[in-house]
Amino acid sequence: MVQVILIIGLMLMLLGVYGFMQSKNLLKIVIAFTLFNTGINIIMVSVGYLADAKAPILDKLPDLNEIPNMVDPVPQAMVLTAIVIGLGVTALMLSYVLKLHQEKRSLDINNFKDLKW
Amino acid sequence: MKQLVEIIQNHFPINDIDLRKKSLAFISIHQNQAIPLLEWLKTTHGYKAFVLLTAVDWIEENRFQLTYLISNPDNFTELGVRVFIDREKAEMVSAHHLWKSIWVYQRELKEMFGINFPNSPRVNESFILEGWDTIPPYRRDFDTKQYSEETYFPRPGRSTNDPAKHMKSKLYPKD
Amino acid sequence: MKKDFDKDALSDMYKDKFLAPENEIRFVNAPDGSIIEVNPLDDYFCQERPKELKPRKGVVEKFLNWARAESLWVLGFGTGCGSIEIPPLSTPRFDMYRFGVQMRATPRQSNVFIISGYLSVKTLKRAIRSYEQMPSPKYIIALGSCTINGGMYWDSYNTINRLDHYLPVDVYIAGCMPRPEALLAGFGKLKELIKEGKAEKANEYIQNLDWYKANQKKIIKDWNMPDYNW
Amino acid sequence: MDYSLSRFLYTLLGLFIVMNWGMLMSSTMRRIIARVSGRIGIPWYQPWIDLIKLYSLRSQITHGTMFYLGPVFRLMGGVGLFLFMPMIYGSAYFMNYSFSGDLILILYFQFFGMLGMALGAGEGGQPYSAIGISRGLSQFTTIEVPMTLAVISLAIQYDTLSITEIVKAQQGSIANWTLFTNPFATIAAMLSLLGAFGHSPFNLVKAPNEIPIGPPTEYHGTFLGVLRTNGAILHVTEAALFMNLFFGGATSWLELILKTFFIYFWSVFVGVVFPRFRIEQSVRWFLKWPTLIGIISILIWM
Amino acid sequence: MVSPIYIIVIALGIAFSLGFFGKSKLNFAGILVLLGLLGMSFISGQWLFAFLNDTAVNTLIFTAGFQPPYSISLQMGLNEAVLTSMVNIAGLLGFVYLFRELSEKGIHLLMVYLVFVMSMNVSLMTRDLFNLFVFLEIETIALAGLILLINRKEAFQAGMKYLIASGIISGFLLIGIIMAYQSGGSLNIDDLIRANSSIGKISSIAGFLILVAFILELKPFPANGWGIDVYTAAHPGIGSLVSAAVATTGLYLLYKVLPIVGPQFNDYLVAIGAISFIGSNLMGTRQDNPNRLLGYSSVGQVGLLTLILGLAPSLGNQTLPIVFSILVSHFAAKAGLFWISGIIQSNHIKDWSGLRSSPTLMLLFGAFLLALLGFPPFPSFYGKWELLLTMGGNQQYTIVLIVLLGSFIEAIYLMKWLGYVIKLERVEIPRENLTLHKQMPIWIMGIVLFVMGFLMNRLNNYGASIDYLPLVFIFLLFVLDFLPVAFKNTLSIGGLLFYFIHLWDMVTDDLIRQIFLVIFLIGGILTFLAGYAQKGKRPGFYPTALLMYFGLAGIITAQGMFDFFYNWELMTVGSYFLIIRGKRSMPHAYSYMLFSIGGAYLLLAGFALAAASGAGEGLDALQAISILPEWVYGLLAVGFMSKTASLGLHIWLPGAHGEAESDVSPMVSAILLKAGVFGLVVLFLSIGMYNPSAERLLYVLGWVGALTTLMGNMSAAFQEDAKRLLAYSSVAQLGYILFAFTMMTQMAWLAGFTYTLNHFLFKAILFLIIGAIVVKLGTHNMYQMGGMIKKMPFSFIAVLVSIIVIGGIPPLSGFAGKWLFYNAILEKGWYFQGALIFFSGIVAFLYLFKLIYSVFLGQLKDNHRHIKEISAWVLIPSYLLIIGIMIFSAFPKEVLLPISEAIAPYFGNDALVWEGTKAISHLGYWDGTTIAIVVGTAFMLILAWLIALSAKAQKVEQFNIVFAAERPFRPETTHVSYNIYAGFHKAVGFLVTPVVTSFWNRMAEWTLDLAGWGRRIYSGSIQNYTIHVFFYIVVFYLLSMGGY
Repeated sequence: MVQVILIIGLMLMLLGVYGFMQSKNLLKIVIAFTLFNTGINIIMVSVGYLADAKAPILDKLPDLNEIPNMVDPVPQAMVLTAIVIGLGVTALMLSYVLKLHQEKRSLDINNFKDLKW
Repeated sequence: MKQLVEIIQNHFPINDIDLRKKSLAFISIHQNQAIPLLEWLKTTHGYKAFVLLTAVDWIEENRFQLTYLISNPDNFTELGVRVFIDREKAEMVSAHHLWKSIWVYQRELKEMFGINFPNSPRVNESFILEGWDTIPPYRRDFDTKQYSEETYFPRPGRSTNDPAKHMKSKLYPKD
Repeated sequence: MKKDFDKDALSDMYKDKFLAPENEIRFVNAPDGSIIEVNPLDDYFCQERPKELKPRKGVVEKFLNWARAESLWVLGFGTGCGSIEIPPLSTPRFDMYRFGVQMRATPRQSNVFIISGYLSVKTLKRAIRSYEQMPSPKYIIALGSCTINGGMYWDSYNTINRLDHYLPVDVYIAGCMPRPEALLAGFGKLKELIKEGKAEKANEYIQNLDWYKANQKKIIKDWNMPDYNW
Repeated sequence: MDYSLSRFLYTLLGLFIVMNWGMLMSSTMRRIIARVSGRIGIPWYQPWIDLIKLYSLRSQITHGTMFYLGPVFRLMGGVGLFLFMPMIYGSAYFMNYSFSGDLILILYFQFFGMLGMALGAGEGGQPYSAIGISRGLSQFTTIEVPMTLAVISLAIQYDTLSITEIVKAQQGSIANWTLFTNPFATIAAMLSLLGAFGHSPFNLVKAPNEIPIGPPTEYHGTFLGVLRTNGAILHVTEAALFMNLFFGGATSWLELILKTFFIYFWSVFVGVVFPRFRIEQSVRWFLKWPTLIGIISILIWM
Repeated sequence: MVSPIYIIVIALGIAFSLGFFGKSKLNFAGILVLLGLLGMSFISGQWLFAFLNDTAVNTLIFTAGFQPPYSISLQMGLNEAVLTSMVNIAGLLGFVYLFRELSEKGIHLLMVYLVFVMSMNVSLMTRDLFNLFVFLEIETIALAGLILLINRKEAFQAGMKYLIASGIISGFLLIGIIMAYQSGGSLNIDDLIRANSSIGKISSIAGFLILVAFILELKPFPANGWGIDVYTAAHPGIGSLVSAAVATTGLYLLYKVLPIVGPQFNDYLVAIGAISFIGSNLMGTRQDNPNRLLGYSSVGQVGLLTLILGLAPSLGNQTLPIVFSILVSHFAAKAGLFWISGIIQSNHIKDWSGLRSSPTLMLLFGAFLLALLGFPPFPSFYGKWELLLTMGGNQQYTIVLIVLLGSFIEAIYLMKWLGYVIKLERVEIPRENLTLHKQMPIWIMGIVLFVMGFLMNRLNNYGASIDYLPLVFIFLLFVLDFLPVAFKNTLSIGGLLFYFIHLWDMVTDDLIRQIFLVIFLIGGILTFLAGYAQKGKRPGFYPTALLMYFGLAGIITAQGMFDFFYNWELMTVGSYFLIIRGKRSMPHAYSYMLFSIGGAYLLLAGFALAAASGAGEGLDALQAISILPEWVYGLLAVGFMSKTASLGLHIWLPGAHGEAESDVSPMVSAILLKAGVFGLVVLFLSIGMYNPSAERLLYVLGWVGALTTLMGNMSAAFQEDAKRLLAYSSVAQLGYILFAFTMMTQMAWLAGFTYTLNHFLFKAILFLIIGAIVVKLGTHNMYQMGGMIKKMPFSFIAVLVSIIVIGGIPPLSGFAGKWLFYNAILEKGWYFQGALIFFSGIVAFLYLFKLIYSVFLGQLKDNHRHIKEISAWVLIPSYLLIIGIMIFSAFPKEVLLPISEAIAPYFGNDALVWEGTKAISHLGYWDGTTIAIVVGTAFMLILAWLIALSAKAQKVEQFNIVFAAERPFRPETTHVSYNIYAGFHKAVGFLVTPVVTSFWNRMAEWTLDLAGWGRRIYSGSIQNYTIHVFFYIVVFYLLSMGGY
């Protein structure tokens, strides 16, 4: 099960990579980037996941025996943070796309090569 | 030569045709037609080489005669083109655009005869004479003997004999 | 032996109708930005009037004259058709070197100037210049009748008749043309004159400089040089 | 360091002999040239007469101080060369001031006169002078190449740079002359001598009839007299240098006269035969065969 | 002590509270931010101060009340204190600089700015890997926001590229972190390090991904198109932060995570750094957009620092000081340069010439560029020296080569830029940008640079040998630059004189050093005398000239390699600024500087190699080279020869000397060239007379010297420009000197010293006088001069004496040199070189005659008719030098005897035997005094005779010449001077075909072509750049992990 998730995450990530290498449309690139991020997040979650384990939610002082049966909370916390950050980045990217579109009325990345050499 | 002259006749109004020999002829043409004729001869009949330009002062007829002698190096013929210009208004169109070397002749004629060639290179500079300030010496109304006597301190006592008479009187004193 | 001459001619001396553009007063920009006036004739030529150089006295002068007579250096300047008679002098047939006569290429080192034949006005100017550049004592040999009375060019509009009106002549060699032998004889005569101390024409020229200059300037209208060419 | 009066007087005497021999030699050579072309030529005393005449001219001009000093430098070059050259081997009187410098001094003192002449002529402002000097300098650069090589070869051979020592080593028999012990160096040097004496084919410097007479075009009278005096001294002294280096030196004035005559004659001989080289031709020529021979002369001794 | 956690507190607190301010209170908001930044700087500064005073210890601050790994910990150690201080200062100054722009944009950007600075602080301090990631992302986002500060399409594009690329990088970082966590069980860096070092538990792929992510954050060449674009398009104020603060942070982060991945990546780091350093600098050579150029330079510098980090194992505990010294130079210089760029606001480096209107900015600009190149007295100099010496000591020669090559390529474009700024026609800069708040940050950065240079000097063990007195004096003169020339001149002369006396004690027992000290400082005073003839204020002249002279003096008194090189570089900088003062000097000064830097780097390489022998760092260590001695000597010799302009390295000299100002030419020709000679002297003395390992080298150098002589003299003969002629003459004379010294016998060294002295004497005279004449006549071309002897008799005499000395004509001192020389050659047995030298010695007459004839003799020209003699202030030093020549000529023994005794310990004392005034060698003899007496007497006699005979000669004018019976019309056409050696040129002109010049031109062309070809990878497309990043990762992976 864990492996499946891992592979799905990897696939998503590679899909994202393929996306922003192949696509010429800025919006699609942003979407590909989101895919890439999602893939990474899934991979991260899968790393901390233990099959048949408990959710790491502590409402009382944990029993020491239970701890190995809990899912590692750190990756999940990290994923949460990463998602937030990813959201921020995506938002900023979209605002950039907006600016670029206002400038040239186009989303084709080949139109944005003013800086070179 | 004859054929050539005939051909020329067909194109230009020429007169005074003077066929000297197989390879030499002289023709006369009006002042205005001369340069076009020369150019035509140069471009279409191979008279590429300019030989000389000279002038004669026909003071009695009150005109100068200019002779352009040009040559065809392909068949070794020469053609003299004569032009008569007014002595009072001695001026002729320059031909230095046809032959570069002609400017020397034109400069000399300017100095010696006072014939002007407007726009010819360096035509107003002195050529042989430095600082000549009277009428040009080759004009026939210039009296060279009188000028020399006035200018060059003739040695008194010099007597001059006509060589023919002198020799005759020496050799055949009786006659 | 001062010669008479027309004083009025002097007034013409400083007229130069045909002043060359190079000799006109010009204004140039100096490197420091000021504009300076250049008068070529005054600035580039020595305007000093030559002085008469008296011979020494007595036996010294005799000895020096002997040396001068035996060492005649001829300026290699052929003015007219007679100059063709000069080269044979250095051939084995005539061999002028025997007599101490040698050719020099520059007037600074020559004593003898052979005016070889007719002188056109244009050449006269050069001859005067060369003569004046020669160091004194200097001698002129006039070759051929053209230099005496104009010869066959006596009525030419451009050839002088009498050389002695323009330059002082020591020895005339008559003929049209004189042969090289005559020229050698002329050298012999010149040597005699020098040894006798009679060849002082260079001083005579300076004594009568005004007269000579007036004559020269009368015919050389395109003067364009200082009065005396040092 | 002998500064005595007697040495000074003997040196003056030597200078006088050398000058007069130089004059006689030049008139003799000119007579020889005349005979070659079938003429009689100048009287043998002509140089003296010319000199007297030059010194006795009445009018003179000068272009300025350097023009004036040029002949002084030039004559100083010749006289200096004489002063530092041992003329008669074994004579106590005619070694001049050669104790103050060796061969290198002699080689470099040649430039003294040249430089002065060049400057004096330069101030004359005469274009032909400048042309003559530029030609002379160009040619001189390469004339000296074979000479240098030969001198180096000699220095290796004799292990000294002192001319007296070199002469000393050649005494005894003719077979001891450098001419026989070091023939390549001698050939190189003798080819270089052709240029140094400036006879045809290497007379483009003065090039009579082309650029009137090159550097001294403006010189006349006394100045020219000084230059001619120098010429007489210089020719003998330079010939004496070659004599000292390659032909066993001289033990008496007679020997000196004979040897210098033949050394000088060599350049006249060649000059009569060959026409004039252009400057680049002579430069190339000197850099070709004479230089090669000079290199060989060193290689042999290395 | 305020806890560093308050940095975050202040930043976040103010950022949040900013939300309360409306548009109307923007200024107040700005001031609040400023106060916040001040507070942050204060906190870090306070820690730094404490650490420097040893009153603080490494402190870990735990957040949330837990210990790691359960919480995030911040560390405040010395490193962090230093770096946060740097970042905060950059942030503070950057904010001051950007105050107006940021305030105009509203509070949001103010917030972003605060967060940006804060994020860098935290990422520097944090010890938690994931926290690091988070703040890195925050930094990225904040930066992307700050890029929007200017409203241009380029900025938008750059921001977009930056976001995408760093998004990908952070993706990989995230994977790396999670994998590290999985294998190491903790996110705390210390735990991870422990885990890795004890049981190797960190999986290699995790380590690789973390490492590559942090490397890519540093924008390594060639996967850095997105980074370069940010530099190009962002506001320069932001660019400065990116270059100074972000790069600093990134480097430290890399340093921080390095232990996690273990030492196996060090070699790859070195390679990456090297590629980045060389490649990026190469790309910079074709750049003319200042911001982009600075971007390339930043990448290059960071590459160098990466390389050094990778070298940590061999550098040991030197690593951090070296890194810091280079980093702080980069930090201050780049920040300053970007800020200046913001003031200039131009897209082309040629427009920066407007800087000249502000001397302070100009000074700082020069200082920044020189600091980047590692010139003293800036900190990077010490770093590079230490780095190279250590590397050389460890025999890691490739590193030495890479560092020097990269630095040289960097110099190519930086020096070109400097030249443009100094010389190009002034393009006015917008005055409204020259406000205090824009300039003050730059000033502070400049001060930081100087202070850090001073501190670095004091902190390392070389400090004692550096004399700061001259630098203070130079600074004083810079401050007094508004005063008239006469005052500054007097002050400078006084300074030199004082310094001369001051230094004389140090060299009393060393004649060789005394000679050079006299040449350098007394020569300097003499050339300064000519300065009184100058009018106006000559801004900048005196500080630079003194810098050169003090550098020269420092070379002499140097005891160790370090202070030798230090002063060498000072002298190079000073002379560069002197040379570039000439009207048309820009390209020549540029080539001078490139050759000088190249030469200096060769010296550095030589010293580095010498360090391998482990004989210490004193100059006497050169005597005991055991490892690669031929290389050491060769590198040093070629390095010195770049200064003496030997064949192959001479092409800078004619232009540099020929186009320099009239009194600068003698300084650089007669004096400066002797620096190279002194170097050679020191080197050859170290080599010693019989050193088998240098024999071949000396032989080759001897031929080089001989050929240099020939080439120099020939080229001089064909020059029409008077000063260039003299310049080529210098080349040739230096060829003689080099040749003499390579012979390594006492006689040859005597000749060498004679030549050195002579060349100093006559070349100073010639350049002084010809230079003054050139100025006076307004032309360099000799054929436009002529006839000056009548106008300038004193100059003529001086020139005449000089050329007699050059020509070696007896009786003047030039002949002493020649005589010794040929004796030495014959003794040594280098016959063919000797013949060549003799030949070129005669060729010298060609140019000597041409010089004196064309200028002084011949025909006087129209426009020179009213010229007067040149200024007495030029003639006085010339005649003082002539007196020197005369004394040397008449009493050679008094000079030569002490020298021969001074060099006797090295070469034995059998060259010359003196008999009275007569010198006797093995081969010949020579008596200078007698010759002088004999020649003088004879000359006077002849002169008297001629005067007696022809005193009455009529003085005539210049046109009274025989002219084939004609008369000259114009002096111009009568003066035969142009190309007078045409015949000679026809015969042997092929010898002076400019082979060397075309070789170097070809090299320059190829370098630029390579750069032009290489930078095509920066196609401008976002996709390409992402592909570069992937490709970089893949290649790096394959090379490092794939077993290839």
